[in-house]
Amino acid sequence: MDIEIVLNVSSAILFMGVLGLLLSSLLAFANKKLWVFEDPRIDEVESLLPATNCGACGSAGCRPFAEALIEGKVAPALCTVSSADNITEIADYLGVDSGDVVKRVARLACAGGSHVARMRAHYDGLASCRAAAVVSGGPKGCTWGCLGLADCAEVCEFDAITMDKHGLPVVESAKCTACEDCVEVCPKGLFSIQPVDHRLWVACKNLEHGDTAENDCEVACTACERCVKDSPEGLITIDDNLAIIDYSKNGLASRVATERCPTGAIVWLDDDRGVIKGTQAKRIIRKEALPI
Amino acid sequence: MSKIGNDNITWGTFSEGLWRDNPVFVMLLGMCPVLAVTNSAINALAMGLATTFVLLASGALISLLRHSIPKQVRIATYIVIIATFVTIVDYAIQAISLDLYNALGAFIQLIVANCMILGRAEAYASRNRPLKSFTNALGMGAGFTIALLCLGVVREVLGAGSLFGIDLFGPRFEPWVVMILPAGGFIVLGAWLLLFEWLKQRKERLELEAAAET
Amino acid sequence: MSTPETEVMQQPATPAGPMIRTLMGIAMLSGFLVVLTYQLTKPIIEENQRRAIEAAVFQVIPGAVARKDFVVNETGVVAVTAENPAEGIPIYAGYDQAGQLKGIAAKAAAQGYADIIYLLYGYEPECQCIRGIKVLKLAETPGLGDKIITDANFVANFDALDASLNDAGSDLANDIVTVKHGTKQNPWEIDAISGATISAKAVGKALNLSAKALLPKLAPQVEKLREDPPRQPPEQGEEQVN
Amino acid sequence: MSKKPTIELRTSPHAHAGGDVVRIMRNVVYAMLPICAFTIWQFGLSALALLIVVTATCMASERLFNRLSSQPSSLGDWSAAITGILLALTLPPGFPLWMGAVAAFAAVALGKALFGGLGMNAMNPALIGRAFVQAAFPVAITTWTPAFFEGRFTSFVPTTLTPPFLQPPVISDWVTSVTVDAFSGATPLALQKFEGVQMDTLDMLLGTTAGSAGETSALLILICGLYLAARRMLDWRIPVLVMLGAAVTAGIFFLIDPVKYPDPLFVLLSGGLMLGAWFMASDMVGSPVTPLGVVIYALMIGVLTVIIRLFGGLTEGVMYAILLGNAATPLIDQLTQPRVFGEQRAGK
Amino acid sequence: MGLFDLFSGLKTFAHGIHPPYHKDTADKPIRRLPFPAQLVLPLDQHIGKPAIPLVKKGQEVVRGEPIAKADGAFSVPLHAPATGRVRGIELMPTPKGPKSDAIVIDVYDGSTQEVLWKQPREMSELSPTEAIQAIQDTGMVGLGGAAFPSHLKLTIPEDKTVDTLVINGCECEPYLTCDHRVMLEHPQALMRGIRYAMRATGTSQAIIGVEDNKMDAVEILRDHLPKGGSIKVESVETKYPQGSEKMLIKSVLNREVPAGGLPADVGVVVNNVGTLAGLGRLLPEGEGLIERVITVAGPGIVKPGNYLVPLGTPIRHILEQVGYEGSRTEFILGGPMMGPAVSAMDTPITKGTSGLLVLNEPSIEEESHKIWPCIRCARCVKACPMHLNPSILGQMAAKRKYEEMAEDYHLNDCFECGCCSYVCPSNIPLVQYFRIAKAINREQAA
Amino acid sequence: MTESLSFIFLNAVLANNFVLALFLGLCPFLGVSGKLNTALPMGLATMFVMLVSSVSAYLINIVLVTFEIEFLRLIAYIAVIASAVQLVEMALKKLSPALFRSLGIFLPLITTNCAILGLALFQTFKEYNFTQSLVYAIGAGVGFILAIVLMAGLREKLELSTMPSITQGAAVSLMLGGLLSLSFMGFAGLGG
Ligand SMILES: Cc1cc2nc3c(=O)[nH]c(=O)nc-3n(C[C@H](O)[C@H](O)[C@H](O)COP(=O)(O)O)c2cc1C
Ligand SMILES: Cc1cc2nc3c(=O)[nH]c(=O)nc-3n(C[C@H](O)[C@H](O)[C@H](O)COP(=O)(O)O)c2cc1C
Ligand SMILES: Cc1cc2nc3c(=O)[nH]c(=O)nc-3n(C[C@H](O)[C@H](O)[C@H](O)COP(=O)(O)O)c2cc1C
Ligand SMILES: Cc1cc2nc3c(=O)[nH]c(=O)nc-3n(C[C@H](O)[C@H](O)[C@H](O)CO)c2cc1C
Ligand code: SF4
Ligand code: SF4
Ligand code: SF4
Ligand code: SF4
Ligand code: FES
Repeated sequence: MDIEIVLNVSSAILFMGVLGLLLSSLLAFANKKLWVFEDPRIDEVESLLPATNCGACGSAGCRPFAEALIEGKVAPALCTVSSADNITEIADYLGVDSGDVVKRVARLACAGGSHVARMRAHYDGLASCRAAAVVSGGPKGCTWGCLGLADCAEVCEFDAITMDKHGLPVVESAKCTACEDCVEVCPKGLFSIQPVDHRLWVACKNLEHGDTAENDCEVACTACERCVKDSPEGLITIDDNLAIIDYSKNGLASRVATERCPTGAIVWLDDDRGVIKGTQAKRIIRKEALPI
Repeated sequence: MSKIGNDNITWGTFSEGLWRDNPVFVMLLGMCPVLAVTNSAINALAMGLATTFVLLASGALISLLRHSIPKQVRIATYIVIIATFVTIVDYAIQAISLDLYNALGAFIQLIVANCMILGRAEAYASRNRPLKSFTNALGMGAGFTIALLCLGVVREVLGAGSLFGIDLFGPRFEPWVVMILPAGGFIVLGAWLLLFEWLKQRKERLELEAAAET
Repeated sequence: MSTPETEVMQQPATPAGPMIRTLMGIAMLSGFLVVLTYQLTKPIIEENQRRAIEAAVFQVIPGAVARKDFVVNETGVVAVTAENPAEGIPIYAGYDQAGQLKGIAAKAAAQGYADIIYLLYGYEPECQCIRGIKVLKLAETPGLGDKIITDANFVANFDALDASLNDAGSDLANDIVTVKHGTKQNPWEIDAISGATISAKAVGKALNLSAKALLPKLAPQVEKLREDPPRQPPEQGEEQVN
Repeated sequence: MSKKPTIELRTSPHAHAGGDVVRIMRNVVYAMLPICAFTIWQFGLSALALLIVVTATCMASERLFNRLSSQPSSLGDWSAAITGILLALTLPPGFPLWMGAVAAFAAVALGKALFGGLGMNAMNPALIGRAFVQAAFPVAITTWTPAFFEGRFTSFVPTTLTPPFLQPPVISDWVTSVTVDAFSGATPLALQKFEGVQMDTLDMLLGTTAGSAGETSALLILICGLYLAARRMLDWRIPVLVMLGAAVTAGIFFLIDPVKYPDPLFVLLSGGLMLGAWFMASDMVGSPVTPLGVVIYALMIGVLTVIIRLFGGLTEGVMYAILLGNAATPLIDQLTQPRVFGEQRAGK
Repeated sequence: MGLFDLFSGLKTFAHGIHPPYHKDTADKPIRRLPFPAQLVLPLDQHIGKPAIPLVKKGQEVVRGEPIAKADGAFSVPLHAPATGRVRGIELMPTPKGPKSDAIVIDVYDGSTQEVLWKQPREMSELSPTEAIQAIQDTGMVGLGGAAFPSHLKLTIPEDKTVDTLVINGCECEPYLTCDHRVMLEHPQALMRGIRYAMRATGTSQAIIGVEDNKMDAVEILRDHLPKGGSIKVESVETKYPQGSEKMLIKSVLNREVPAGGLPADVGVVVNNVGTLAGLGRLLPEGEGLIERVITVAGPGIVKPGNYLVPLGTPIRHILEQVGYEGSRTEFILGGPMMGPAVSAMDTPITKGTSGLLVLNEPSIEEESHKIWPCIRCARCVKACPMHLNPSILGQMAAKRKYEEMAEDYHLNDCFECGCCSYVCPSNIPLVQYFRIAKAINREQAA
Repeated sequence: MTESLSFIFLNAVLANNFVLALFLGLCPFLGVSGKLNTALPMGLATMFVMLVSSVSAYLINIVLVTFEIEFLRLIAYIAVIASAVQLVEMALKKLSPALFRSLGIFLPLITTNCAILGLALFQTFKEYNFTQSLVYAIGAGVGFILAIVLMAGLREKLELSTMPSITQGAAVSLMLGGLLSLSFMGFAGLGG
């Protein structure tokens, strides 16, 4: 064999060997001196989380939540965005209990669409509930009611809210992750997060009573107290001219309470049949908006 | 997680890189050669093949050695392995055609630094059996090559009026020089991405409408 | 689904030994692979390169079919061989079938529009003129700057570009200059390309610089190049032209 | 009170200074009309055709993108028209119409629609369009025709009507045939840079030189710009500081070597500096909003223009300088946030 | 002293705007209007805790009698503005928006409506604490608009020293002239009030700042200045928002109230001329604040003028008296720059209301309502008296980046003067955005 | 051809900007230019690594040339640079976890960034001496910082605009890169 080639080959291998030795010793040395421990499971758990960083879990984002999970401080089910499968997967990975997975959704305490609730003025400005609310409380006759300018629908990152044809937000339960964004944005505080089994529901926040309330909105709670009388003691009370349901007694709730409500402000939410009003509730056939 | 532990080689193992995780269009990896050498279709093809070779060879080797490489030196090791194959390709191309070699410039050597290759080594080859990572690398390489061709073809046709060096429009055609320039590279890739995004959104919209109808 | 190996992760567990062993092993393996490739491809690449140079030299020296390498330095013109590398300005002498010196090829470079343009040009002692140029490397705008290669009118400038020396033989009689397209009047002027004046000027500048540096030294020594033409002109035919 | 009025609810303030975007934009168009008229008088049919084609393509593209993004038409805000007119004014008068259309499309697509339309764009759309064709068709965009050539109102410059996608014909012969004095086909800047010849100041003021359609008469541009500044449609600081930056930089080099470098007045009057300073650097969309930022931005454009002109490969630098200024605007804005009232001054 | 002062010679601040002033009612003397049939007195007419009602449904009250007491220090009492019978405490619309609790009084038709309830006292005999208590008892709040309880403002925190009382007679809002009239018609009451306030705050000098479009008021005030020069009158440039206390302090004293700080931080207390004129009149009499002067103006008003009205008068009543026209009308409480629009004609005049402005169709139509994207014209930046960057703030608000707005761009220093919206050629409702942003940030912090 | 230091510097910063004209280092350019306060540290880190790699490459090249094993250049360069960067990375993780966190996964990206290797290779091809190499590295670094910071500024601005849905994301970054690159073409030939 050619001597030059042999020389070349050997010097190459030698050089690389020396280089490899040098570098690896350097790294090994650095490894000893500079190593910082980080639990690799954090990455793994984080990759199982939805990466929406929505904060619904109460942590500052998905990674902090992952860290808290590893430390065992929180239960996986607190992430309301993940699907049940995902949560089980995380729980399995960590070998912990997934926690309580009760579906909770956002619910709206107003039924005053444009066809039943009167406007007292014509609002002309930024199309946003927040914006309208700072102008004299907004154009709506009922100053507690939904302004219908869709701030909630806009902030919902999960597209769970759409506006119906009367300008009322409708929550699609399946998509709602209970992230509370809509709760925070609504200037009238109409949304709250409720477990799905809270089926008896007062869809009104109007603090006026009787005709004054009904004048502004045909489906307002008039504080007539029929629901209170028809339901078990203490389940429903009237406070500030509004029916209030004590959900600690949710087990006692039934459709009966809604039956005699004259305006249909109190309703029963059924999984299959949707919103069910009482039989004596005023029929609303109007489709178009009320004039100002 | 689940896809890592799984040992089955499926169509998905291969096709992942072609479309769903296309290294260029979806993951935006290895951008430098993508933009730098795609001013003609032939360069794009050569670069694509060269990269694919390196991807395959290094992927296979790393996958073979995956259990014996300590964590702390893995990057260094991977890089040395990759660099070896790149050097081999480099000399091979020089031997095949000096002109091609000159056209591709330093970018053959820069395959070493192509983020995609190291990324794949890290994410796939080091965690999967050789055959599986080989299959995946083949898909990735093919995806990469196709993406390069997408760019190369557009840029060459508009920028030089030719395709694979064959004149398309006759001598009076006015080439759009910008397409061959760096700016053109960015813009053409941007345009491809726009096109894909548009198609994707249109598909989603149609699906939504179809769902609404039923 | 693997259970996390918590204990393993608590400490930097890998001892230095395996690290060093692996990296060294891989490094040596790489070295071996590379050197192998290098040795295998080396003759082919060298042959490629020789052909490329030759093609370029023969292109700029019309009629040449053989070449010989020299350098020009303080001591004059020195032939270069593998055994005898010499320092200086490298030139290639081109000879025809009959071993007659047809011309000399030399390198030139100047900053163009985007980057430095590298040229090889052929000088013919008989007419004291430049008979051809070949661009070795350029990064000019495709379709524009590369007209210095493709534009027939521009290339025609170098059919016989005057590069004669002054009477004292110490400098060019007239500087080679690039003039605006359509205004060439003298044989030492280069007619620029409209739209790529900068690239064209760079060519002129490169030629001028190189010729000024080289020709005064070379002219007295031309005879020396004729002395020993290469013995067997290499076979012809498969010239590669870009 | 007979009938209860409808109460209007509006947020404060309930007063407005009056004047809106449309009015500003419309006035910019008015201000450019004299320049357009002048260029048509100078270069004839070709300039007219170029103006029409480029502006129309800009507006058509704008409409197209409105459609694609299902937005209402935004032609009403006139900004597409401004983009079109300004773009046409920066092109050589004999520029092939099809290339003009490409430029216009690029201007609207790359410069504006991509980012969401009016006000959202990062860089000056007209200049994006021009930079695009400058890079795409570098020869055509540096092919100049003489001003006031004979027969300009009856026939086109031969390059104007080049069929789409084809190369424009070489017009050096045509140029010699229509000019009495020897027109060298070069702009004042090119003459200065490549031949070392300096053009007469008066010619440049009045516009009897070659150049882009709208850049030749510095005086007219100045007047039209001043009109806008007087009506507060543009911030006079920008053009003034751009010119100041350019003049000072040029002055320094002129003092160093008056033979090699042109004098500041020449720098101010030649090329697109006037048009750029008054109509393009002043585009508020791409310029900073902070008072200090405006100063930095404008000076930077002036200085860069001269640097590129004197040391770069190109003869003209205004376009690139403005684009770079636009690109730096977000940074400048961030770094020059004004001191808020009541915020403690450093050291106090 | 700023560069600007050197040129104009007039005291002023940087930035700001010059809207048309429309001060057509400046020569209309203060008049009374007939009493309405019903008065609506919200319990939270001031900043702070709502007052606590002292009356029951059906109870009879006489003019001037206290009907609600202050709920602690951060609150003020309420007095009956007319003799009549309490109809009840009901939810009534307020200028703020949501309905809130208000005492509703049916006014007796036949009553002479004399003030029947007063406790005259000798002011010079009171100790400072007693003086402050006396001020709280009047129910006085800032009449300049903010309705901040005056006794609190005149109580100087222990860690601060205040050397100057600035009296705000700028009335920089277009249309409004009530302060102007008070200065013209009640200079003695004003001077008296100033002296009380100086005594309460322990300041040795007082400066009345008046915009130079009210030189007649400057003359009259100068005529009434006490000897010794402890009180001065300064004319300042007519420019909006000269009347904002931060701007006024800058103009007359060249002091800058620190961001997020109060005038007391630079040794100043600012009071509106109406407030001090009111105190000057009420304190020695021992009466409560039961009525105020408001300017009723605007293109939709038939008989514009300055009117003295009992608190609680529904705007419907005032409008019926002065006459208004238009089928689409905008009712604004206060000036056009900062005053809120109201959505119900039952809304009452409260302590903080300085004017009632009616804009009708033509003035509404004048504005084009289309909102364009921000074209970064920087007019807002040049207008903002707080030297903020409304341009970027507006863009961030549209993207709901509220926290960043506060953190990086001083959102909280915006006092909602409206200069930015006024000049914006794109019609961007900047102030409205900023109000929302601040509200949401406040909620998030809470 | 010997080039003056100022020419080398300006050329690397402007005319032949690594990112916008030479297409090097695009991955971090596109990936980390979303926010100014990460783009700048990234730029600085890259510049630092460029210096490290320039010096290491210069030294290792001397060895390669002495032993006439230039064919090992690529492997040697990349191995040395990678190790040097990994060292820096470890040090950073130890010394400033905050900075390390903000750069996240991009630190390893720098290691194998084409710009770093490209710099080492180009300085060798151009046969720069030690000072020239250093200046070249600084120029390339400054050019990279310039490009990424400009880009970040623009992207932050775009964040506030109402872009059509299809242009959100990577496409618009690329287009912006294209526009920046168009703007930088004005510098072509600077100094020539
Ligand atoms: C994108 C672009 C690329 C260019 N490329 C070159 C080039 O490669 N060579 C050149 O000489 N000039 C180039 N130029 C410069 C212009 O074409 C320059 O104006 C021209 O060289 C001046 O020569 P002229 O007077 O013959 O038109 C380029 C310009 C642009 C905008
Ligand atoms: C933008 C703005 C404008 C104001 N204009 C006036 C004004 O013209 N006159 C006035 O008395 N107060 C005005 N104020 C209120 C003053 O800042 C300050 O609160 C008032 O003068 C204090 O006096 P008071 O407590 O007696 O009302 C304005 C406030 C702001 C924020
Ligand atoms: C701020 C303010 C200050 C007043 N100062 C005085 C005053 O100094 N002297 C006075 O007689 N009435 C004062 N008044 C009360 C009315 O001006 C008085 O009731 C009015 O002049 C009624 O006019 P008449 O007496 O003709 O009915 C003041 C009212 C207000 C709101
Ligand atoms: C003073 C002024 C200058 C303008 N200059 C330009 C310009 O140079 N290019 C352009 O496309 N639009 C210009 N416009 C119009 C408008 O701002 C432009 O279309 C926006 O950049 C589009 O968002 C200008 C507008 C004004 C008021
Ligand atoms: S629920 Fe609240 S946020 Fe949603 S539309 Fe109604 S008022 Fe607006
Ligand atoms: S915003 Fe409201 S509706 Fe949407 S997911 Fe969150 S809680 Fe549910
Ligand atoms: S409203 Fe706020 S941001 Fe606007 S000008 Fe006034 S202080 Fe500035
Ligand atoms: S005034 Fe309006 S358009 Fe102008 S910068 Fe301010 S917000 Fe933007
Ligand atoms: S390929 Fe160049 S940095 Fe990723």
